[in-house]
Amino acid sequence: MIELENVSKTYGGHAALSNVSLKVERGDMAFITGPSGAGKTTLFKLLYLAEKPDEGTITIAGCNAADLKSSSIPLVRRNIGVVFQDFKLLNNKTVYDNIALTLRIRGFMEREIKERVHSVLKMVNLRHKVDNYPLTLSGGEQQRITIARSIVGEPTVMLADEPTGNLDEENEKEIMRIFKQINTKGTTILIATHNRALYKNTARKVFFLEGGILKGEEE
Amino acid sequence: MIELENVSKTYGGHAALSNVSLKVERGDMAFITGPSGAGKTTLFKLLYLAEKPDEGTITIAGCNAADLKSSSIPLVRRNIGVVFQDFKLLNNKTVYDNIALTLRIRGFMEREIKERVHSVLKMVNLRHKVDNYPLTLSGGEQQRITIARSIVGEPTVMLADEPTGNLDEENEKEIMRIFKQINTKGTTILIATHNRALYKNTARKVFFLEGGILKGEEE
Amino acid sequence: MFSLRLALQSVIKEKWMSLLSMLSIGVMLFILVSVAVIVYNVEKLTARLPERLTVMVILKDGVTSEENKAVLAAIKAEPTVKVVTFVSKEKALDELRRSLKKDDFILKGFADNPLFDSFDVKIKSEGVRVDDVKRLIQKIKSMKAVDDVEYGEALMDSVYALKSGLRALGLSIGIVFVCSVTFICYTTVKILFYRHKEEIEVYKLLGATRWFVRAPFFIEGSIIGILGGVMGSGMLMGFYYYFLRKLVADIPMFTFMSIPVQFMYLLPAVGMLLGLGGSVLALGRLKY
Amino acid sequence: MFSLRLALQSVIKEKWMSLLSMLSIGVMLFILVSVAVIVYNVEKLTARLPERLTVMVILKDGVTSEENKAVLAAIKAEPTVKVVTFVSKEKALDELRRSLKKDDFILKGFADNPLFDSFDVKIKSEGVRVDDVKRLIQKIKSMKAVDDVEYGEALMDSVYALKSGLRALGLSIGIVFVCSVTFICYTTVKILFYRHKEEIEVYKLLGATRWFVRAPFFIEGSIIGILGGVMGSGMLMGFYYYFLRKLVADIPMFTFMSIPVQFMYLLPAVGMLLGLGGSVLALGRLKY
Ligand SMILES: Nc1ncnc2c1ncn2[C@@H]1O[C@H](COP(=O)(O)OP(=O)(O)OP(=O)(O)O)[C@@H](O)[C@H]1O
Ligand SMILES: Nc1ncnc2c1ncn2[C@@H]1O[C@H](COP(=O)(O)OP(=O)(O)OP(=O)(O)O)[C@@H](O)[C@H]1O
Ligand SMILES: [Mg+2]
Ligand SMILES: [Mg+2]
Repeated sequence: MIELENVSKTYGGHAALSNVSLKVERGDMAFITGPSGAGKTTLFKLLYLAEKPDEGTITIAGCNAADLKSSSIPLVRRNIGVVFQDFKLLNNKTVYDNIALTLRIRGFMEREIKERVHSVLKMVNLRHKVDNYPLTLSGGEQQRITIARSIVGEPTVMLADEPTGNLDEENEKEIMRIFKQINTKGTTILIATHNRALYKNTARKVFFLEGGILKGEEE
Repeated sequence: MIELENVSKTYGGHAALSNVSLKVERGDMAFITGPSGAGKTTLFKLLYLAEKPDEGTITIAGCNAADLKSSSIPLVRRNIGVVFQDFKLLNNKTVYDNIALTLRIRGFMEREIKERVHSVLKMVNLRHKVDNYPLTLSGGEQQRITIARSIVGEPTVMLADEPTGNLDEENEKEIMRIFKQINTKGTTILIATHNRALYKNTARKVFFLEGGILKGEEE
Repeated sequence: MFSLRLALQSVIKEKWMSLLSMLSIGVMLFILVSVAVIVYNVEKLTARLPERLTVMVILKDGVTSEENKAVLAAIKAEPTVKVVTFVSKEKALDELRRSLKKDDFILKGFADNPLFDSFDVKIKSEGVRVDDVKRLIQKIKSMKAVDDVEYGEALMDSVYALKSGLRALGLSIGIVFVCSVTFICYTTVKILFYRHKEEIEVYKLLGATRWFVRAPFFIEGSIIGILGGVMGSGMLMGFYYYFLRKLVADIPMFTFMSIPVQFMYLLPAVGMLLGLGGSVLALGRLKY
Repeated sequence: MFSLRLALQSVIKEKWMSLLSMLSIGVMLFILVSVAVIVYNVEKLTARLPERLTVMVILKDGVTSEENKAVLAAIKAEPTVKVVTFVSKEKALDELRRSLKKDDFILKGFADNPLFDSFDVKIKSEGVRVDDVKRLIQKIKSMKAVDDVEYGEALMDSVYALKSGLRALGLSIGIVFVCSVTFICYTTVKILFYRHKEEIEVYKLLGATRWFVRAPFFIEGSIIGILGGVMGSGMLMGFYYYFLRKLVADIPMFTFMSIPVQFMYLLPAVGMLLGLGGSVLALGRLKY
C-alpha cells in the first residue's frame, strides 16, 4: 500500500531524508518515530504528494508518485486521508460543513453527503455536535472531527502526523481507539509520533527514523 | 507578579474561563495543567493582553490590565517573554535576525544588540547556529531559539504555552533545564502543559484547570 | 454550482472592496472608451477630408478659352482628381448672391462683376494622402494661366497632426488602462485569495482539483470585470444623455460626435476578459 | 530608520506590483489633472465672457439726434453697462473697409452707405450674470428708436451650458478618481500586509508599538503615491510637450490652453496623501 525505495530529500543542502526504504502492507497500522528533526513530516509530505523526492520511488494507494501528472495529484489524494496535530479545520464553518467539504469537492449529491457525514460523526461519537463551530469544541473533539473528515471519503490509506501532539492522555487514548477501529475496517494507517506511549503497547510495525536515516524497524 | 482575581472569559456563550483566581509570586516557576479545552491558552491570551477578560482583574508585571490604555500594551509586553508550541520564528530571517528583532523593536543600537544576542545564544548552546535559517534546525533547536528570543529583552515574566508539545523527550528535558536556569536568574515563569512529565518531579506550584474552572493547586 | 455560489458569497461578503474595484474599473473603462470615441470621431471626420476639400483654382484675368481648356485637361489627367468643374465669374457671382440672401443689396452697387473665372477641383475620396494633394496643388500653381490656388492647407495640416497625435495618445492611454484594469482585478482577487488562504490549503489537502480551487476566484474576477464594464457603460450612457446631447444641442459644431452603440455591449465583455486575466495572474501556478 | 528600510526593501522586492500600482495611480492622476486643466481653461476662457461680449444696438433709419441721446442715456443708466459708444454709419463703413483690407473693392461700387447708425455697448466685467445681460437686451430691444439688437446669444448660452456641464463632469470624475487612487493604494498595501501577516503577528508579540508595525506600510503607501504622482506629472509634461504644443502650433484656436505649473508639484503631494489614506484604510484599527 505504501512503499518507499531509496528515497532522499534535501532542503537547501541539508538532507531531511537519506536513502529511506520502507513498506507498509494493505490493512496494516504502522508507526514512524524518531526525535524532532528526524524527517517524519518530510516523509509525510512526500507521501501526500506535497513535495517530490530528489531520488527514489514512492508508491502509495496503488500509484507511483514519480509517474504522476500534477493534474492527477488531487485524484490520488482522495484516496489518502490526512490528520495533523493542528487539526486544520475551517473555523468559520460548522462541523457538518467541515466534514461535508471532503464530499462536496468530489461532487457528491447533498443527500448522500448528509447520510455519510452522520454516519462518520456517529463513529467518532460526536453526532450531537453537528452544528457546532470548531472553536467551541475541545482539542480532542476537534481532532475527532478531523478524523471524521478524513475518513468520510473512504480513503484506502490514512496518514496522521502527530495526531495527539496537542492532546492530553485521555484524548490520546480515545483517538488511538478510533484509529484502531478504522484500521479494523480495512484502512491502512501510518502514524508519525515521538510519543512512545502511542505505540508501546501495540504489536504493530514501528519504523525508527533519525537524522533522515531509517535506523531500524520493529514488529 | 502574576495575579488573577475572579477572571471570567466567554466566547460566544461558551465559558472558556469561569471565575479563576490565582497568584504567582515574583521569581516563582509555576505550571498550569488540565485537559484539552480547559482554558490554558485562553488564560495566556489574557495574560499577554491579546484578549480582555469579561470580568475580574488581572495584574501582570506590575500592571493592572484593566487600567491599561491600548497604546501601552506593547510596553507591557516588553516585560513579558512568550514561547509557543509552534515556535513562531520568521523563516526568512536568520537566527541572529530573529533574536535581534526583539531589541530592534525597542530601538537598541546594533552594537548592544550583537552583544546581547551572542550572550543569549550561548545560554541556549546554539552559538554556532547564529547564521542558520530556522527551517534548517531541528524542532528542539528552534524552540531554544524562541526561548533565546524571548529572554534577550530581559523580561520579568515568561509565559510558555505547551513549550514542549512538538518535541521529543530529550529535547523536552533540555528545554526544561533552560527554563530552570532562566528562573534561577530571577525571571518568573508560567508554563501551560498537559504533560505530567513536565512538572512531576519538580516541587513547584501547579494549577489544575478543567472546563475553565480552577480545580486546585499543589506546591 | 458550488464554485459559483462561493464566488457570489465572496463578492457579497466583501461588498465594499468589490464595489470599489468595480467602480475603478468602470471609470477606467469609461475613460478608455471616451478616448476611443474621440479618436474614432476624429478618424471619421478626417477620413473623407481630402474628398471634402475643394481646391479652387483661380484663373488669371483674360485667359483665353483655349488656355482654359488646356488647364482643364491637365488637371483632369491627374490621378488624384475626381471631378473638375468650371465656374465662370457670372456663376460665381450668382452663388455669392444666393449665399448672401437678403443682404445681397451689398452687391447691388457693383457696376462690374468683381469676381474671377475658376475651376472647382474635387479630390478622390480613397487612397489619397495629404502629400499627394500638396503635390497636385504645387503643380497646378505652376501653370501659366493660373493666378492662385486656394485650399485649406493650414486646416488640413493641423487636422492631420491632431489625428496622428490623438492616435498615439489613444494607443498609449489604451495600453496603460488595460494594464491598470487588469492590475485592479489582480489586486482584488489577490486579496480575496489571501483571505481564503487557509481554506485553500485545506481544499488542496482534501483532494480538490486545481480547477475547483481556482474557479470561484476566476468567476469572481469575471463578475467584478463584467460589473465594472456595466458601470462603465452606464457612465457612458449618462455622459451621452446628460452631457453630450446637451452639448450638441447647444453647440452644433459637435454634431458629428457619435458614440457607437457597440461600445455599450463591448465594455462588459472587455471587463470580463480583463477581470479573468487579472484573476489568472493573481492565482499564478497554484502549487499542490 | 528601520521602518524606512523595511518599506524600501518591500517596494523593491515587490517591484512589479509597486510599479503597476504606481502606473495606475499615475495615469489616473494624469487624467484627473487633464480634466482639471480643461475645466480650468474653460473657466478662464469664459470668466470674462460678458465683458468681451459687445452688444450692438442697431438704430432705426432716420432717428433724430434727440431720440438718439435718449437711448444713449437710458442704456448708460443700466448698472451692468460699462461703456456705450456711438458708431455712426460712416464710421461703421470705415471699419468694414479696414477689415476687408485689399478686398475693399467690393464696397467701391456702392453709391450710398448701406450701413446703419448703432451703439456698441460693453458689459461690465465683474458680477454680471448671463441672465442680467439677457434682461438688459430685452429692455433695449423694447425701445422705440431701436431697430434690432445683435449679440452672441447662442454662443453665450452654449458656452455657459458647456461650462456647467464640464464642472459637473469634472467634479464627478474627480470624486471617482480620488476614490480609485485611494483604492489602488489600499489594495496594494493590503496585499503587502497579507504577505507580512506572520511577521506582524510576531512583531506584536514581541512588543512592537502599533506605530512601529504600521510605519513601513504607511511609508510604502506614501512612496507608491508619490511616485505615482511623479509619473502623472511626467505624463502631463510629456502630453504638454509632445502633444499640446504641437496642437497649439497647428491649430491656433487652442492657444488659450495652458497647464498651470503648480499641478506638476501638486500631483506627487496629492498622490502621497491618497497613498497614505489608502494605507491607513488597509491597516484598519490593527488589533493587538
Ligand atoms: N521547508 C524546509 N526548508 C528547509 N529545511 C526544512 C524544511 N522543512 C523541513 N526541513 C528540515 O528537514 C528536517 C526534517 O524536518 P521534519 O519537519 O521532517 O522533522 P520531523 O521529524 O517532522 O520533526 P518534528 O518531530 O519536530 O516534527 C529538519 O532538519 C528541518 O530543518
Ligand atoms: N476564538 C475562540 N472562539 C470561540 N471559542 C474559543 C476560542 N478560543 C478558545 N475557545 C474555546 O475556549 C475553550 C478553552 O480553549 P483553550 O484553547 O484555552 O484550551 P486549552 O486548555 O489551551 O486546550 P489545549 O490543551 O487543547 O490547548 C475551548 O472550549 C474552546 O472551544
Ligand atoms: Mg513533524
Ligand atoms: Mg492550548
